[in-house]
Amino acid sequence: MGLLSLAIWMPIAFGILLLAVGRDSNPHLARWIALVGAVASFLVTIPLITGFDAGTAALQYQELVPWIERFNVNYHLGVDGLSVWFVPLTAFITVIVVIAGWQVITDRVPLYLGAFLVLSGLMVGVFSAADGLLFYVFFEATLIPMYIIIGVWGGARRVYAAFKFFLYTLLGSLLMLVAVVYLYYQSGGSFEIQDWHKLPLTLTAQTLLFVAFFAAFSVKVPMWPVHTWLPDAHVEAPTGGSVVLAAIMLKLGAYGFLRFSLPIAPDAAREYAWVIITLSLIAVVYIGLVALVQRDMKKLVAYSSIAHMGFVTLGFFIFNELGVTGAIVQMISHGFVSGAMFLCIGVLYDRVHSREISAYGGVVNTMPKFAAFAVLFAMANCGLPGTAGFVGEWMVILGAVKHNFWVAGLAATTLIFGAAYTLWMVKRVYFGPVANDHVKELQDIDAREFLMLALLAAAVLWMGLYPKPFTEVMDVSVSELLKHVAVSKLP
Amino acid sequence: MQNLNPMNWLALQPEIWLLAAICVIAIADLFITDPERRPTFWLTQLAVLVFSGMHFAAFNGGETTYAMGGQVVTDPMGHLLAFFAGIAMLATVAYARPTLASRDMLKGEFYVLALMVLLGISVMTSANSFLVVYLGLELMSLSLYALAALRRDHAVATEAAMKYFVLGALASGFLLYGLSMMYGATGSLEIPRVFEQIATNPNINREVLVFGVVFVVAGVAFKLGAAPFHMWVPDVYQGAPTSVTLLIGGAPKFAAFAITIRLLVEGMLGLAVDWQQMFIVLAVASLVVGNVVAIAQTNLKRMLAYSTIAQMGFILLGMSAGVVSGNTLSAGNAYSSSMFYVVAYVLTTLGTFGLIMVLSRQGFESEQIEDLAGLGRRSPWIAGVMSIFMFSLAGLPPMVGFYAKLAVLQAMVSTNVEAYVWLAVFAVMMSLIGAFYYLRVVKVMYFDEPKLAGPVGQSTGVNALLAVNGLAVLVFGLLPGGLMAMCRDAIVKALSS
Amino acid sequence: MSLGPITLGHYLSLGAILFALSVIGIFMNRRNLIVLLMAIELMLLAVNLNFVAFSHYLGDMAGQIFVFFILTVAAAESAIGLAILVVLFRNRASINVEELDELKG
Amino acid sequence: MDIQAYLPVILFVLVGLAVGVAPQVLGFIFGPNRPDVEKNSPYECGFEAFEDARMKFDVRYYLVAILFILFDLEIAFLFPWAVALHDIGATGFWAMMLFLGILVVGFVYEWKKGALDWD
Amino acid sequence: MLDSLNQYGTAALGPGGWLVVWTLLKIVVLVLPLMGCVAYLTLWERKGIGFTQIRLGPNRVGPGGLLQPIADAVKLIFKEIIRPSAASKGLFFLGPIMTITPALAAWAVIPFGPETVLANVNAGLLLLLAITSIEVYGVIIAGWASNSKYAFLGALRASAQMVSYEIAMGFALVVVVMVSGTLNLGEIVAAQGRGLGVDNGANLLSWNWLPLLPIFFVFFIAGLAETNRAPFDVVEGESEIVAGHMIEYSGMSFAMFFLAEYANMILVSTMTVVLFLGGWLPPFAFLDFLPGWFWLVAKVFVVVTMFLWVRATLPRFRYDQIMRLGWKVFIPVTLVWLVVIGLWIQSPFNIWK
Repeated sequence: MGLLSLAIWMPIAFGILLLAVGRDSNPHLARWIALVGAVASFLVTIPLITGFDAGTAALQYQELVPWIERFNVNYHLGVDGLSVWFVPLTAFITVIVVIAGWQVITDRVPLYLGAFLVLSGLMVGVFSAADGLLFYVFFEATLIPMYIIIGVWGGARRVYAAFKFFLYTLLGSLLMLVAVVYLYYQSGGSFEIQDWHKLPLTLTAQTLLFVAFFAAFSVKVPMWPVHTWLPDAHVEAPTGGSVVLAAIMLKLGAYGFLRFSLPIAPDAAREYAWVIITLSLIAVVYIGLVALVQRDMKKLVAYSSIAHMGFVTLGFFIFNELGVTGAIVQMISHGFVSGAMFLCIGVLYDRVHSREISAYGGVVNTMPKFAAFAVLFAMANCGLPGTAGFVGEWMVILGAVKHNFWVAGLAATTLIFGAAYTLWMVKRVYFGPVANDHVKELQDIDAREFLMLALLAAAVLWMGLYPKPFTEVMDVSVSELLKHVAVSKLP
Repeated sequence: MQNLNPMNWLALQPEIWLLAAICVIAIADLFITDPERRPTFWLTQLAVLVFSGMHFAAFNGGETTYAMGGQVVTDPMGHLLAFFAGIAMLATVAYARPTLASRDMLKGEFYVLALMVLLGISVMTSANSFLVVYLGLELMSLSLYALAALRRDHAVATEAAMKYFVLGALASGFLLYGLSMMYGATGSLEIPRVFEQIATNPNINREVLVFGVVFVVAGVAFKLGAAPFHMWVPDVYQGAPTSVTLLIGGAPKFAAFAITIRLLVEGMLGLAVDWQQMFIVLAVASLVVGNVVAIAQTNLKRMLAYSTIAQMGFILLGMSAGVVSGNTLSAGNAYSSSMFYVVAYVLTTLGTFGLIMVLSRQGFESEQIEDLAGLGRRSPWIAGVMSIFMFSLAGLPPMVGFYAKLAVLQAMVSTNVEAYVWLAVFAVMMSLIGAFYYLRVVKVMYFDEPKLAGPVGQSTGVNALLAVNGLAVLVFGLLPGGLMAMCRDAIVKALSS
Repeated sequence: MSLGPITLGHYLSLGAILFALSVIGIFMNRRNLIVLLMAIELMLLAVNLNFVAFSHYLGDMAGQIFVFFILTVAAAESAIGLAILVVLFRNRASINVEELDELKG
Repeated sequence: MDIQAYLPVILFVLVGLAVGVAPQVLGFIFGPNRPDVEKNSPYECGFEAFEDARMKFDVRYYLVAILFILFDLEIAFLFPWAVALHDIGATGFWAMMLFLGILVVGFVYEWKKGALDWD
Repeated sequence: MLDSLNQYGTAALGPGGWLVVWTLLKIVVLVLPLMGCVAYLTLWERKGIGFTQIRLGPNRVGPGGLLQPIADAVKLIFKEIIRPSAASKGLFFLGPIMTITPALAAWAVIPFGPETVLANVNAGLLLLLAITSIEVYGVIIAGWASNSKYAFLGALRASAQMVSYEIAMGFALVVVVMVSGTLNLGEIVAAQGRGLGVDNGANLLSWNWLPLLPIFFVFFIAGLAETNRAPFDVVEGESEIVAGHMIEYSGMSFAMFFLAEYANMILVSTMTVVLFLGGWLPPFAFLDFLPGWFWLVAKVFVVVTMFLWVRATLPRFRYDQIMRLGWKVFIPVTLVWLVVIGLWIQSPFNIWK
């Protein structure tokens, strides 16, 4: 069993183990099993990075086993520069989530943790699938645990949010299914994504395929105007759910663009890049403005996620190395930062049971350690140099300048809006005098919370100060991709 | 008289065994005093098990033989379908027993009639003549009518039985009328000869043929429960005792598929252009009606009935992609996708209705969707299994239902006809609507607070069966290759002979 | 007045008319379930007429054998139909089609 | 088949009908006709007839009817077989024995179930 | 003479028309004596039962009561036909018609000699069975139309009884067909004129009654039940339901039922004779100087007298006894004998080749 298989199946196996042996009456056992599983799964992914050959754009750590011979479907795994970082990122976030839910979740603990572990494995599967159908299977399967997570441990409108999340994303991916089948047929019976890349297609076919993939991935990213499920899902999901959703699940969509839309339908992608760019800019600017007026912290961060992901799609569709690399870096950094933001909100919520900004004020007085972390993450969120958030945004803006000055200009407003809504929130929540009795009685973070925030903080700072390990592995793959996209595939 | 000679009794071994078993069990049951009818139950299971084993062995043999003077054909497809039907019956009977016991329905008749249903199915799967198709169909249908009315003191159940009977008889009438036209036009009741006539006889009266095929399709659609011939499905599924609903919704689907293949494909492939169009209309109607109406249901069984209609739409879509623009190469592909769909559907349906039975108790049917509230808390295992079924029906990977949908979509897209591709898009959109109501069940189980207290479940045996059933849905989802290959193999051999 | 010989077409027309009548009887009948059962029988008889006519016309016995089996099955069918009817009547004290309305949705 | 051979049958039916109708008509013509309420009321032990005479009746009559239909059809199958018995040989004979065997199973079943009991 | 008549008729009416008229004539020639027989059968019954009970029976009208049937007929014609107000009028009068018509029409296929039959059809036996089966409708219609409780109950009982025994009768007929290999009544009789008994001059040993003895009894008793004769006459059992389905009938309408019952008795007797007792064949070879019709009539007379004898001897059965006899005795017996005969035919000892 290869490393990738291990990375996929280990968390799933632990998850199933949890579901099977876990008892609601003995949550502690479940927690420890989950922690062991998550950490072990994370450790398994580390060799992927250390052993990665950055000099080639080919898939590495490949595993190929026939799966459904009737349709020539293979269990084909492999990662390249575009995807390799997401595997450890996913495993890492899972560890954080397990720790985050340690004391907070008291109801049906085995199910909760089991769902997260399974989800983690499935998401790793999405990033490492080299077979179109395998990709689809993992892509779709992630919906199930997330649906359960939002619906069971969510807030007041969790049912609505869970359904909306599920059906929105399913809508897109079903169209993608037809596209996948169509490609299978066009390629003469192959589900290999690599084969599809080489497949010549007419512009009509490319356009339709592009639309289908766009439907699937834009909902997942999410892009304006199909983003409306995200605020609902984030607000209603439990902290862990929000973290995974923002940190990893949104990336599935963005990753899909890289893996499918661009290389399979390059002509259509170039043809309709303006649409994506426009939508991305709307996301950046308009959603940025929307975020400004939010009174709910989680909603605010949710909208900020949409804006940041708009940056990612923007980066993809300006077709230069800086843009694409920046976008991928942005994806990774956003994984850390948004996850951390949600965790911070979670910490507060656990104590006060409110996410309203107005319910807080002067938290720094009662929770100094926590406030320090929170401010750090907020800085990262608005892209302050030296934090993870800066690297990606800066690269994308640079790339955009090469593409078109006005696009770059509009994109750059994100720095302003981001700073505005994030810092304003920070000011109102953390600084100033103690607002009320709740805040007065707040206890600072304990060792567990400290641990997880510290881990994230380390990651954020590492990525901000020394982004080279992240960028260098993807360089070759990105340039290979761009070369591929630049060549017309029309027959 | 020359036709009487090649009887070839050996080819019909499983059916003869089953018939003998029915006779023995029917009589033996009269002398059994055990109020729980344990010997009858075990004898029934033994009979079905041996029957399935024989068919499976014959399937592996892979030979096509004719028996009863050409009235009967035994080919891998027939064996495989009969084998699946046998397995389905095995599960059905096992699921049903505890429920029957608590509803005063634990009579030997249930088992005997169930076996007769299986015999009817088996006859249909190996029919090579209109006559045998009809006889098998009626043997199955009549037994099912009787079963539906098994709960004699229950007004709703008898009403359902009556509706089932009337519409079922109507369907048989349609089918027969169509068959009479086919007979008149081709001059033969034997399916291969009909095929030959349609293919080779230039003087054949095509109006009569098409007229007949319309009725045949209508009859088959009735039996499948496709819209707009679906009226009986919701009422019967809801009204009949759940154990009987399971019998109606499970194994007979194999038979419906079998006669579709035997009549329309093996017999009337030459008219494929005509009946495929009808199938498309039926499929679209079924998808719309089934999915849309299912949303409004509060009764779980009724909802599943509408969902069945929608699922039938998919099966019909697969069938309709067989012969496009004169190209029969994709036929095997299309029909095997439908067959796989049927297998996946039945596997899942067995579980869902079995589960409803597990949840029900004396005097409490657990038929409303609300009755599942909080199941995730009361009985995590059962809720998990139910979720697997629901996601499978919704067509989500990695459950087997996904691969079924995939196979059908693949068959449609590979026709390389634009209309079929759009049809595929339409179908997946409809399955999105479908996902909504399946999700609602999961929602009720996990998100809602329990209304009823205490853990649920019946005997450990049935719970274990349920677990196996759920695992099967999952395992065939993770590793669908073998099953798909089997279906493909069977269909290809059936078409080539 | 000469009507000419009775041809296959006449038989088929009669069959079609009977068939149509029975379908109408099943769908339009709102009063009596017995009539429903009779309509079903009529439908099978229409089919039988077709088969016999074709069989005679084609000079092939198979059609008539089919009719034999249809008759048998029809008998079994009406037996079951009557049995269900009796059970239904015991539960509802009515065989009015319109009153069969407990199952809806 | 000689359809003309059946002509006497049809004529005989007509004659039979005439024989049925004519005497009744004669009876109407020659007989007196002096109805009154008492005379025309249903005969019922001297009491006023209460409730409709077309009442519910024992379900066993249905049972007999159903059993009759089924058995009668089995007989219908037996007739052609019996006519051809000398020609179809052992195969034909044993096939029918199989059929009868199944019939007997049904018969034994209903016997044991009490469908043939009348008290 | 007949030939010249034929020629004249054909010339006058055309071949088709004459055929109809000629057939009608034959029918009338058959029906009139039959009616006479029916009428005098009633007398013979009353006389016969009288003798059994050591009394005289009717002896006032005419010499020895010989004109009694005529008197009865005249009386019935002048009786009022009551039309009960609760009855369904049309059906009420259809009932008797439906009873008498099949009782007469069935005679069309009865052979009186080797070629002496109105309709020499191949499916004669089947036709006979079909026509006589219609009779039960008359009973049902009469019972239903009367709208009287006795009539209704009587009709139910009668129909249940008739259909029950029809099965036994059907099986019995199947056995006869098995040995004869034909459904043509004339050929069935002819088939009884072959075999070991005939070869040795004892024709009656070759008749069907001997090898089919149990079937013969079943058929005869089923015949009693089919005609609702004693001891199977609970349908009209006067001690319980007065006269069953006939209770509301009077005058000529009632006479129709009566007529039908006796016509049926003769019919069943004739069937018994045709199927089991060699029809027109003489019992011994040395007696074949007497004409066939004589033997037929003589045998029918004997069988009919047995009907009367049974009535005079046996008490009425209870209804449950009747049903038990029909379902639990006759059907098994016939089934077993059917198998036995079948095996016999398969065996080397087959005597019906």
